Amino acid sequence: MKRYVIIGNGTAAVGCIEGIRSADTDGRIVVISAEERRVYSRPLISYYLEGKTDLERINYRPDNFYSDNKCEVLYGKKAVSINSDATSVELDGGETIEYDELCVATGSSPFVPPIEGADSVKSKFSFMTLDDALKIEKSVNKESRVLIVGAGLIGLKCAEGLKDRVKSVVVCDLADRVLSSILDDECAAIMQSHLEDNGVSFMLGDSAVRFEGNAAYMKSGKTVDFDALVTAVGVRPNISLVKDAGGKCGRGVTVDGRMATSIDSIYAAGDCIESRDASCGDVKIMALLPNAYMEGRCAGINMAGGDCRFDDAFPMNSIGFFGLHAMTAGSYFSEKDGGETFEIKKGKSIKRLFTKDGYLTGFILIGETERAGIYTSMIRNRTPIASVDYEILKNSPKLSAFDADYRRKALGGVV
Amino acid sequence: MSLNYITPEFEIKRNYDRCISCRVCERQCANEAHIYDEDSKIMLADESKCVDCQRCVSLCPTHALKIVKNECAFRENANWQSDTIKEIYKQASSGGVLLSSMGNPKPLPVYWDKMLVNASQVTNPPIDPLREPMETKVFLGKKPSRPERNADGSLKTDLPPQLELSMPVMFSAMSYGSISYNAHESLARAAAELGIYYNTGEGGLHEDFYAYGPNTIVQVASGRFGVHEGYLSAGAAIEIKMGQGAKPGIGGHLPGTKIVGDVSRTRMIPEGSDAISPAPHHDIYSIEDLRQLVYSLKEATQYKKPVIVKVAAVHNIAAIASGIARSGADIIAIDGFRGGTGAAPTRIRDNVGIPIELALAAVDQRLRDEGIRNDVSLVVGGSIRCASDVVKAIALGADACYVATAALLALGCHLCRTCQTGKCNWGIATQRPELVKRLNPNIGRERLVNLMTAWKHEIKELMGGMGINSIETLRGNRLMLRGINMTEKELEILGISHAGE
Amino acid sequence: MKRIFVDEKWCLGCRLCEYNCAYSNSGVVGMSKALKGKKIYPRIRVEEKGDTTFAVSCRHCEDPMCSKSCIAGAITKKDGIVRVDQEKCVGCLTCVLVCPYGAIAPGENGTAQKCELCIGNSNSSGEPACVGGCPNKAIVFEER
Amino acid sequence: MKLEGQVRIPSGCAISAVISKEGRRMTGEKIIESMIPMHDRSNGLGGGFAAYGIYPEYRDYYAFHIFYDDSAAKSECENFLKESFEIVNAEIIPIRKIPEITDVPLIWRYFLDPLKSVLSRRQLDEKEYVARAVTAVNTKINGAYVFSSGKNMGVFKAVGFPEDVGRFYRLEEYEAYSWTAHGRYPTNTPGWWGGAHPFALLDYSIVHNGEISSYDANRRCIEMYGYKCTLQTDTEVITYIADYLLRRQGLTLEETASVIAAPFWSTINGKDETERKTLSYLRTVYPSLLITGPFSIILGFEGGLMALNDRLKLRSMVCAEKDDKVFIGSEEAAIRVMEPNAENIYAPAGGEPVIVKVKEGAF
Repeated sequence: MKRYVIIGNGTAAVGCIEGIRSADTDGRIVVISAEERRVYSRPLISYYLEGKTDLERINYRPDNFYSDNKCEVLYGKKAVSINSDATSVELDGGETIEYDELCVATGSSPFVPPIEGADSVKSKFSFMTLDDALKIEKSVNKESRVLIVGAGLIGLKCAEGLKDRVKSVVVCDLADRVLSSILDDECAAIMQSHLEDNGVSFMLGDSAVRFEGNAAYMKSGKTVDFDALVTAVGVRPNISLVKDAGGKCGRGVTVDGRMATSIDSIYAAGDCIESRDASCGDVKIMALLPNAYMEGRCAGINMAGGDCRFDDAFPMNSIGFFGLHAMTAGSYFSEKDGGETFEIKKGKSIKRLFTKDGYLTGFILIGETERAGIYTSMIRNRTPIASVDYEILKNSPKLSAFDADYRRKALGGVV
Repeated sequence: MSLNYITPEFEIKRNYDRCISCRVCERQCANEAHIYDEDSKIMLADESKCVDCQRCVSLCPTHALKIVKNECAFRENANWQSDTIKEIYKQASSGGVLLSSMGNPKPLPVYWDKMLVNASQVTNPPIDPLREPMETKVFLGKKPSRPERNADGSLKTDLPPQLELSMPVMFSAMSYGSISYNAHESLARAAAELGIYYNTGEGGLHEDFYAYGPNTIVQVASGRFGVHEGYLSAGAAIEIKMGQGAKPGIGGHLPGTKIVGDVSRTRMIPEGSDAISPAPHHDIYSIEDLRQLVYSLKEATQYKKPVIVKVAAVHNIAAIASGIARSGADIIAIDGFRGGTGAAPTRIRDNVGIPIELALAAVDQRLRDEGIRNDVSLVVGGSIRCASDVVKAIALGADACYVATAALLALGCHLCRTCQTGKCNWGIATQRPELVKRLNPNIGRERLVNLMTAWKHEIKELMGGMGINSIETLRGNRLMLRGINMTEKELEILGISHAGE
Repeated sequence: MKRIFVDEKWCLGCRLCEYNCAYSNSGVVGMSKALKGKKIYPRIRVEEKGDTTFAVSCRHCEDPMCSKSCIAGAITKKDGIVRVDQEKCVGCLTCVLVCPYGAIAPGENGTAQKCELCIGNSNSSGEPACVGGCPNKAIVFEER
Repeated sequence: MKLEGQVRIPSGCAISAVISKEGRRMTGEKIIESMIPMHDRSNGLGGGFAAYGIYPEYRDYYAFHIFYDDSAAKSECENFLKESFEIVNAEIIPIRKIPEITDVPLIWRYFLDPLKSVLSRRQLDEKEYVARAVTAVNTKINGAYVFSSGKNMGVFKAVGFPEDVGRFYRLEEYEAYSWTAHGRYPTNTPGWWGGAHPFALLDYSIVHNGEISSYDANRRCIEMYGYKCTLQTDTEVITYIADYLLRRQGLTLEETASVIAAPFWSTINGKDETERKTLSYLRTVYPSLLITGPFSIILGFEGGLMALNDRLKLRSMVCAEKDDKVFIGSEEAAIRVMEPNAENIYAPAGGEPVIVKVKEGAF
């Protein structure tokens, strides 16, 4: 009977458990969970604040998930080191657990930049875990003024989640636009203006250089008074366990297409790894829930002796604020990089399709996001533009743009 | 000009409490009788375009629609009825011959409905078709007048070519062109599954349907469209069409708009050209000419295929049939004056020809009187509507029946009688691809098979009631029929007694 | 298992499937009452391109991308049927972003909805409503 | 009210028969007795017998038995016969006056020899010539009815119960190698002597129990070939069918049985190829001579008889043997009366012909 150990208890760990169990129903699975909670959906913490979910529904899997999958979960335990020679993991209590196959799914940690006077801020938070959300929930009220440092996905979802609970929300970011990692200037402007219309204030191209109690002194010379400070400038993959054990790492843990690290019998999955972006070829960290699950599952299958590859990851995001949805995927090549862009704009909605060398490489959709998965599949499958009716696709994603044979298989067959 | 205005025949009644403006009616009406008003978000109608085909009624998911006769009426007049008046208006404005489709709708006597079927009581037993074998198999073709024996005394079992039918019903001629590819496919597949035959009509045989050749009767009509050696050999039998019940004495006319693509290729005429079949075969001006054509076709097919001669039921039908029986034909098909059509001049359809019941009785008796009844089989058509019509026809003396209108109804036809417009909303009498696809042959085949299976059950029930367990002994068994509400003359022609006698 | 299959050869583009779907999932008895004056959010959609029309609904994939991608764990596949737990869905629409067939769309309240084969719908008649209502058997429910 | 011949009258019946395969002749006593236990199968409106081998001294002449309504009919008929035949002998058929039999017509017997000159002028087969004469008398001469026309055989029938009819005709005085008998239960009252059974043409005679459903199909078919069904009875049409198939079409008895009680197609399809082809041929060529509805018949002919049931066996009929004799009856009781020690009693299956032939040369 194989002994499987999974470090971490997030989405990648769930994927890993389900992957193992799809191939091996008997092996022993031990999950080392730092958080004293069963697995929940991290991205849902903002929805929790917003009231769209609750402490029950936020759970990522049903109550009987672990028992059904015959998993032993060690809650509140941290793995402190991996001894790859002894094939064991040492926990913070000193005990060791031996493994035949190990999956590192340690995720990432929020990055908190060192800013002068930060210690003087009493009410300051990260926005990563459910505990973070619960703490924020406890500390704010209808009169609170909230300053959020970071206008990325996490910062803005936090802003949306808090908006109706507090008096004001100000978001600042060093970048000159919101969602700078996934939107270009124009799209960001649309999103920003929509957020502003819904009561969120921005200070972009600006950053706090010093805190003093409940005041932030900005680079621009402005001062922001706040009652709560949320830092959401980014995350760092938790790679130290693998790195210390001698595993190869870049910014994230290096894995191959089977999610294997450079050390035998050690796999890694989720936000802690870096992988190749299939839409452009660059190796990067694509810390997204769907990827984490699929990486975990891939690792699990391989750990149980199966053969699975997951090497077509690329960035994609579906995110909405106050009813305006944005969907993005892949890479945006500018004209000087040899790319072509098709664009439709109408009021608050915008569509950008990016193509290069005869393939769709990425897109940005704001407002009209209907059936975006058809575009996504073209990136994933590397469908040649020449094989479809692009004129139809430009207007809207439709299966009628594909040839009849494809439709016959897709709609008349088992897929 | 207001003088040209003719009140629409129908009124589209929409129950607005039910209508959900889903626009299905609008999408389904090839006549564009339904209109969606974007501003008010409600459905409107242009009734002048409605032909009462009931497509919208059938598909409306909330049953919000009803097509009713327009109540706007001329002052009542038993002589000048509203149809007559409207026809005069139409002709006064157009100067043309009036066209219509399907069978004669006039209230002329339907003799099937004046004949009643016998059943066994006491003196002999009815037979339960669920418990006992009940045979409906029929062979059509010439029967030898004397058996011959081999040297060892055994019977020589060779027969002239015969058509074997699992039940005495066949689908009669409807050309590819007048009806759609999918309608033909439905008929062909159903015939094959049922062990009966369908008939190409005069439009040739589409290459896709050669596979159904063993269940196909190929027709040779006056236009000779689509006739070639391969075609003649492809079928199980060849039918020479001399006339059609709906329009005896005139030819056919399929407008160029229906001669598109495969239809043109199958007919072997250019796209867009009108397909005009002359009134007579120009090589048949007399009975001896017919004999020549019969034998030409037999020569062309090595005497392996029975030859059918189809004629319309006209006044002198008994003598005509006698002539045909002596022409070498194996089967005579007679089409009564109620027979359907894809298009016919209204006056002809409604006034020419005689009822099939009388024609059949006269022909059967005449051939018996001449002792040549077994030289030919008799097939009758022209509004065989149900199993009891079949049973009555067989009892009068037919070997089998031809059905077409009933088959079309099974395929979805609602008898709106506007086939000639080519805009059949049920995908039958049309060549417009978006309408043709409305008839899915998988459904069409199934419905035809269902219909014929149901008829077969009913035929067996009726036979069993009469104590007859094989269709052969029903044929010509006129004692099984009694007339009702008929004159002595009618009874005499039909060769049956009045009920109560 | 039985699935819904569509054959564009027989689709008439009448869109009855959309309305039958909306009705089946309305929970209301009486189609007029359920749909009159309302915008419908059918789980099957008809596409048109010239004379070609066909309906698209969830394929209930062997390996459903939507389920793997759902950030709320709201989409699961059981007994071959992929379903959305409307209680758990937060309307992020990641599933819309990943479904290769465009078969998932937000409903009236913003959560994701998709064809669940009409199972458990009070006014459905055993087979999916789109199938039962298709006048030309362009949509069938069968094993393949 | 319409009489026999003007309307079709269904009837129930009793039949019985005995034949000696050795050609030993038997008096009519036993066959008369056989009808007594089946008394209730008749209603007194018709009974009759056919006897083969009774006129050995006139074996070369056609024996015509004729009913006359009056002497005018008799002289008209005799004049007609003289045009076609030499009348070798003419006599009244001897009868016994009994109270059970009333309204007796004139009953005459003629032994006839076709006139060779007329025969050759009309270019007809002799039997066809005789058959046409019979049809002509029966259809054209009012008040005259030929009810027996074979050689060395005779039919005796009357309105009454069969056992009375047997006594009336003094059948104990005749000796035959084959006897058939019939008791009738018609469903209307006007008894007519000609309507009683057996029905005969030439040496074919039929006794029949049943009511066939194929009657008019059979009639309208057989009438094409010159027969005229003046009586509208099953027995008449079956006799003509037998005559047509056996004499004119030259079919064997077995083939004839396969036409009139044809096996079901499902049965035919299960046969080997030769038989299948033959049976299919017969059904295809003679569809209108298939007989459906209930019947049990005994066909008498020179030198034998054939018993046959409809293919569903809707009427009772049993057979038995004893020594050289074969017995057939609607009921076993009839057979037991004729031969208490009868053996091999069995009920033939529907459509299965029972053919008994007298040894060649013994009749």
